[in-house]
Amino acid sequence: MTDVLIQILSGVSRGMVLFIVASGLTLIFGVLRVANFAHGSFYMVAAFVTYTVTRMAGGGMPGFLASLVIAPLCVAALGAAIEMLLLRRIQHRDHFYQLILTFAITLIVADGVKMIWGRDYRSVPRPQLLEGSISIFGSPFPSYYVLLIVIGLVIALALRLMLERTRFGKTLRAAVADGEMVGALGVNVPLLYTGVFTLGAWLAGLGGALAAPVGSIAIGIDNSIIIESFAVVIIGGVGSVSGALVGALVIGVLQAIGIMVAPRLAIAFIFIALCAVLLLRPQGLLGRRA
Amino acid sequence: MGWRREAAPLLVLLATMAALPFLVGESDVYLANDFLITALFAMSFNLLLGQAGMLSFGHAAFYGLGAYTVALLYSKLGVPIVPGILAAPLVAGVMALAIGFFVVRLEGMYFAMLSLSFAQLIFSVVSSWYSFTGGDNGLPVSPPDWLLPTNAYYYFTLAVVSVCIGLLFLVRRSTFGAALAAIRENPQRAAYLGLNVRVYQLAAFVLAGALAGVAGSLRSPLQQMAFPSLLYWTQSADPVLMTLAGGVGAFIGPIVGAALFVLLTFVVTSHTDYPLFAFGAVVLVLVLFLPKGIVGTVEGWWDRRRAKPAPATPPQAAHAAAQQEGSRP
Amino acid sequence: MTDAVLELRGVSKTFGPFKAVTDMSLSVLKGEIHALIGPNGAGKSTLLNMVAGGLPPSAGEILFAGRSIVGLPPHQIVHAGIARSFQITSIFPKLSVIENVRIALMARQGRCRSLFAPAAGVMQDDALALLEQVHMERDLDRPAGELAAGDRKRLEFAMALAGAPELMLLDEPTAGMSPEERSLVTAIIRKINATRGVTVLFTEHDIDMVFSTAHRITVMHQGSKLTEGEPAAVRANPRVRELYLGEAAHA
Amino acid sequence: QQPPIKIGLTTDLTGIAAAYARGQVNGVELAIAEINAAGGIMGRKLELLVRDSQLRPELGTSHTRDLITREKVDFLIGPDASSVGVAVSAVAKQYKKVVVMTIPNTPRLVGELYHPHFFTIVPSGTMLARAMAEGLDKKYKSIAFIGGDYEASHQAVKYFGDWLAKVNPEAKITNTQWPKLGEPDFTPYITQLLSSKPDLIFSYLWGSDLIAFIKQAKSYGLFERTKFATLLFLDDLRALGSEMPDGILGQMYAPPFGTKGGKMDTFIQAFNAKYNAYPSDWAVMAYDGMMLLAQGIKAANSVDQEAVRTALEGIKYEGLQGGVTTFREVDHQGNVPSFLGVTGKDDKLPFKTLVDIKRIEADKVWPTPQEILAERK
Amino acid sequence: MLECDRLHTYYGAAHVLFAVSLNVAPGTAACILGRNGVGKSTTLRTVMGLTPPREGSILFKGRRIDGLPAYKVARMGLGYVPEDRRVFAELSVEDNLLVAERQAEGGFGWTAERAFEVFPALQEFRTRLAGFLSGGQQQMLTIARALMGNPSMLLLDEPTEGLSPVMVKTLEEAILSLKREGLTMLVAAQDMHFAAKVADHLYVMNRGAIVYEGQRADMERDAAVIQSHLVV
Ligand SMILES: Nc1ncnc2c1ncn2[C@@H]1O[C@H](COP(=O)(O)OP(=O)(O)OP(=O)(O)O)[C@@H](O)[C@H]1O
Ligand SMILES: Nc1ncnc2c1ncn2[C@@H]1O[C@H](COP(=O)(O)OP(=O)(O)OP(=O)(O)O)[C@@H](O)[C@H]1O
Ligand SMILES: [Mg+2]
Ligand SMILES: [Mg+2]
Repeated sequence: MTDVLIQILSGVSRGMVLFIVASGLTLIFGVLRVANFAHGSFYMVAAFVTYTVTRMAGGGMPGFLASLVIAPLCVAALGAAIEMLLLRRIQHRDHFYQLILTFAITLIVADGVKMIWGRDYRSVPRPQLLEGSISIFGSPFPSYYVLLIVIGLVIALALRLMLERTRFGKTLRAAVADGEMVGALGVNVPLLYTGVFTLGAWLAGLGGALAAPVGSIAIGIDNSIIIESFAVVIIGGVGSVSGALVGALVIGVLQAIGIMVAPRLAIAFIFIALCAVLLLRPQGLLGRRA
Repeated sequence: MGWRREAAPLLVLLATMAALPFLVGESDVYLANDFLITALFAMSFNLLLGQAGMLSFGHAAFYGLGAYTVALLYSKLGVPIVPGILAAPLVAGVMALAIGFFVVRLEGMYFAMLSLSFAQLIFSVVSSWYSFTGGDNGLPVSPPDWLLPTNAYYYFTLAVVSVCIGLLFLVRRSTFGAALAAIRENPQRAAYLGLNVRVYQLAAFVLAGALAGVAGSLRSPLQQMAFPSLLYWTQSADPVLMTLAGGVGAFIGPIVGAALFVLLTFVVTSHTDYPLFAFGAVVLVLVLFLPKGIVGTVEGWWDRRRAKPAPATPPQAAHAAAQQEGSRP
Repeated sequence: MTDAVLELRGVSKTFGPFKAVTDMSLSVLKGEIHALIGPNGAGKSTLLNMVAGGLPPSAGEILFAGRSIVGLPPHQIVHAGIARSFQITSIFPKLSVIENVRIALMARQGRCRSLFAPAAGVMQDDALALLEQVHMERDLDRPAGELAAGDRKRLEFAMALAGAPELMLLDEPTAGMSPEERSLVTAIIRKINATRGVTVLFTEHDIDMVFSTAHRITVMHQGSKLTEGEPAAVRANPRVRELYLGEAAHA
Repeated sequence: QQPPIKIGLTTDLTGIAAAYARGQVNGVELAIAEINAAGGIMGRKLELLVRDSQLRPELGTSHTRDLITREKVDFLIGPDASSVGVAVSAVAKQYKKVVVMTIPNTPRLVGELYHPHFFTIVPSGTMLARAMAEGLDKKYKSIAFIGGDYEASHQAVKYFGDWLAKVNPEAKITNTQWPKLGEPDFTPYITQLLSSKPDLIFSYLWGSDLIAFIKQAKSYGLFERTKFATLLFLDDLRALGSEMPDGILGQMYAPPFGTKGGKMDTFIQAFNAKYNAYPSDWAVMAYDGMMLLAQGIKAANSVDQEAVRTALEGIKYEGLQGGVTTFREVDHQGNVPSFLGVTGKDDKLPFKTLVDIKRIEADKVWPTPQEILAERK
Repeated sequence: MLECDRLHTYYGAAHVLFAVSLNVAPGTAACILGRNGVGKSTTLRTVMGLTPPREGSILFKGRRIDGLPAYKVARMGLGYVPEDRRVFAELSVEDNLLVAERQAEGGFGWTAERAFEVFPALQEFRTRLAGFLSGGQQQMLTIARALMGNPSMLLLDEPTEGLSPVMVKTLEEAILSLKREGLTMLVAAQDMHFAAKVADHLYVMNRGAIVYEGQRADMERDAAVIQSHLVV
């Protein structure tokens, strides 16, 4: 029984990283309607920056905290630059073009990372304090995962409040539907878009920085995270932060439980979930019907 | 747009491709063969995107199924390549019918994601069913001796691809094609004009799937292997990129896109240490500076050059302006 | 009751707790021009939309030529002989004006099913004739999306005319048009009704147009029928004057 | 001036196996530099042409064909991923070009896809899996397995199990886990593995997957609770640095530290001088592959494919790893060893290495010619 | 308040406005009449900065605004009611107003509550998604929304389209009362009667140019001329 509980909890912690990354994507995708393939690249770059920062600051707590601040900021700056210099120029064209533009960016970033950090894969140590585990009904559960769960929940709450309750959030939603009209009401729409894109990138960066000490940092992690993030966004309902949370947890937990029940399906798991959700509830679990 | 204008470049291209083996070396013919297959793949995709407005992100599934149909028939039943290539569109088409039945219920990005998911499911089956498909290292195919020489297989491909593209040409200009265009523009309106939108979309999906199957079936004898990576999602991204880079709106857009991509991939992976960077940079420039894709932009430029100067100010406007001047307070 | 082409019996539509249409019954007689008027939000568009198959009614029956059409998808309803136009114009923005009309004609006649028959020139003459009728022959090759609002509206009307429907549902067909175009559309409605016997059910806020064109008028208010009858009688109805025309009852 | 002898190398410099490809290219380059410095072969210099197949078999085919037909390369040296290896081998077969493989090791290459111009100096998947079973202490009875969900790893567990039944019949594989390649989160698998309380876990994870697994398993105390045996590349040791737990049983292809003294030390120094890095297994095998090919050309005294093929078939090559490399007739598998050891600190290196290294010779574990022939049916 | 001088506007290569000049004095309402497609909407869009003119100048409160992005124009106190409604369909009525809320220089103290007073129908549906409103309700919402920006001048593009006669009357009164409060207005319309009720100054457009200009007082006298521009 505790096995199952631990299994679920580890699913939740994995889901949280996914959620943090996907929440950024759901903002960008849902709010700006940009299918941002480069989101995975943001994640990857943040992981590599984390590697550099922790190496320079030493493996301990200061290095970890510094990377948690610096890596997402670097990526946010990268995101802002991409939005202002590139995406903005094709804003008025068909959304397909944003898709290939961001796809091109993923390629450029992938090799850019190679140029800066080389082809080797890397590892970032966890700070001593978070290295161990706590005990849950006698079974060990890594304390780092507890931290992940807490941060994920905080982000979820903050984002939700921002979108649903604030005027900023509402303006954002209006701007998606009709940017020109919102502009005619006195809102600086380009700035708004840049802001959202930057925030989305920052979230991807935060996810990357948080994930770095748990996994390995390698070329190609952009690829796997982007598909999973899109899946989370769609499963949860495009544009819905709570949906992204639910989607990420569903994927995390079902995967954790799923491999106990049907291990052979693990490789296709996420797509089975996607098919099921899209067929039964096309607008996503918490999405609004168009 | 007149049909001559669309057909002319096709015929020029066909003539060039037919003459190619006399002009260039074996390796280039091989590359051209690669291009022909890729072009058909992209063209079949553009029946969905360009004509019907359906952004499928799982088109590689049908491409890969075509490739595996040939390989499986060959290695399991000993069926030679040519009948295999005839069977491929049937297998891919039937699969497209089954998947299409579900996916055409959705629109836009949801449609894209569902087609992606189905494709990935097929991919996982193909790549992990070792005993049947050979798993991730692929399934070998040996073309018969008469198809083994590079030129022989090249002409074979050219013939098949020409027929398929001819078919697509007819479909695009058909009444069916016109209905797809209307559905792309405004599906709701199309339904209220009496079109059964889902059925038309499904038909397009099946046709595109079958033709992608043909492209795939030509691929495995060329590589002498069918690989699961032919069904992977990154492979599905290829026709999207090619089509958009070449020009969605133009019939030969995907062909141009395919030529560019095949060549570019080859060049960057031969000559640079950072091929993705070079490739991405080229795509980036294309997107930023050629808003309608290569073909669309060239056409626009051509039209503007040939257009007569637009009629200037309408007569009474000039007069009105003058009157304005006088009456200003 | 016998010669009603369209008959609604106790039709209702609720959106959540909100009742948009309540227990509406309506008969549109064969060959008549029937106007549906009422204040904004009375439920007129919702009603037309239910007839056209866009919204399932929450309750009630809708009969067309004696046959229930509830639950049929829009395209089947079209083939049964009902054409519609939209209040907020709905056209194919990137297709040219003439292609818009041609596709309407081809779809209506079921001529879109051939994979290989070339579309070029199909029903070109009929399309031209329709566009001439609405005086748009000068705009044939312009992308429809570039038209000014009023011109789009006329195009929309031409598309509804395409394929000789038996019943036309027109949702504010002349809104946003200049007086001149307005009278043009009105004249066409009268003409097809007179010469081809097309039945028309339309909504409109231009009262002059309504009272001069309609044979019969149904007035809706808050989802149900306020009154129904000949134009003169409706015009004289004090409730209509108060609630819809905004004329003080005593004036 | 004689025209150079051209060597074609198609490898995956892009994609998840890029680090290995880099090591491979460096190894070949170093060998060629040394050969050329010594005056080349038959008075001709060697020239290397590298192409990036991006882990895409179809690109591997195109490039290899292009190298043969346009660039007119004389010989091919092996690619990186097995799937590309399969594709390259097929082209070599069609054009009857000698190819020496230095990384791909799917058993299909020596089995059903074998052709006479193919040579390999990589221990095949079969050999590695059997060597692992061979080298394990008999005290491990209950064994759990984890490996990426792809062909090589499924084959590995099969060959491992078969061999185990021979050498340690009491041992059983009690639990198998198949995370997908590139899985970022292994915790569900870790808890699963632990819940079956095995004596030993045999892992066929590698590269970034292995690193992620080890880091995540550490917080669950997996390495204290059970013995862990895994396929291990030098790149993994380097990436993990001091994070690598001690006492893990590692199986390696051709670790530079696995062979003491002799040519290996010179090689390590030369490599370090040229690339400012410690060589990986891949660099060792690539260097050996190139040197061996050169010796074959020299012996044939010609670049004729058949002559060189014959020369290679009879070659006796003294490589970096000590011993004499030869190819056997049935499948042109080189008699290369593999290594098994326990992770621990080496004072001379900035990362952990293997201590107590056991060298397992090929002839102990390679499939018999009968087995090979049976597979080709 | 607003001075447009010889504006030329293009959609891509299509030349749509030809030397359009017009003036609106503070506190007055000007009306642009014209058939379909003559360029009324384009004129308003040009003023608003949505389709910037290629030639000509626009002064608002004495400051150049041509070439400014729309949001800056709006912040200077210009409100815009577009022709095809463009409500934010997925936001509630209330939120539509909230998004537009803005204190601008020289505003008139509009709040959601006051807007609801003018359009009681909206009050009833304040939590409904705007996309579900009837056509006429949406039209009211766009006007209310423009007022929320507290503009000192309002551009109205066919504000009566789709409104029932009773609503048209309400709207006329609302416009007159706004004018009394000092709000300046430029209205595009089809309908002579409506124009006659609200406008102090009248412009008639044809084929992209202003072809007639007159005061309210002149209207009756020039009825025939005006009429001649409104038919082909
Ligand atoms: N999907 C929906 N959800 C909720 N309410 C709706 C929906 N559709 C329409 N309504 C409401 O139903 C009522 C009737 O709307 P309808 O569009 O039929 O009015 P109408 O009579 O056509 O008005 P108008 O003359 O302004 O076009 C309105 O109050 C509208 O807000
Ligand atoms: N996006 C566009 N691209 C090209 N031409 C356009 C575009 N929008 C409008 N036009 C053209 O500009 C001219 C003026 O259009 P505008 O919308 O200003 O007319 P309008 O007077 O408002 O007409 P209506 O009364 O029908 O709304 C028309 O001929 C129209 O076809
Ligand atoms: Mg309505
Ligand atoms: Mg207008």
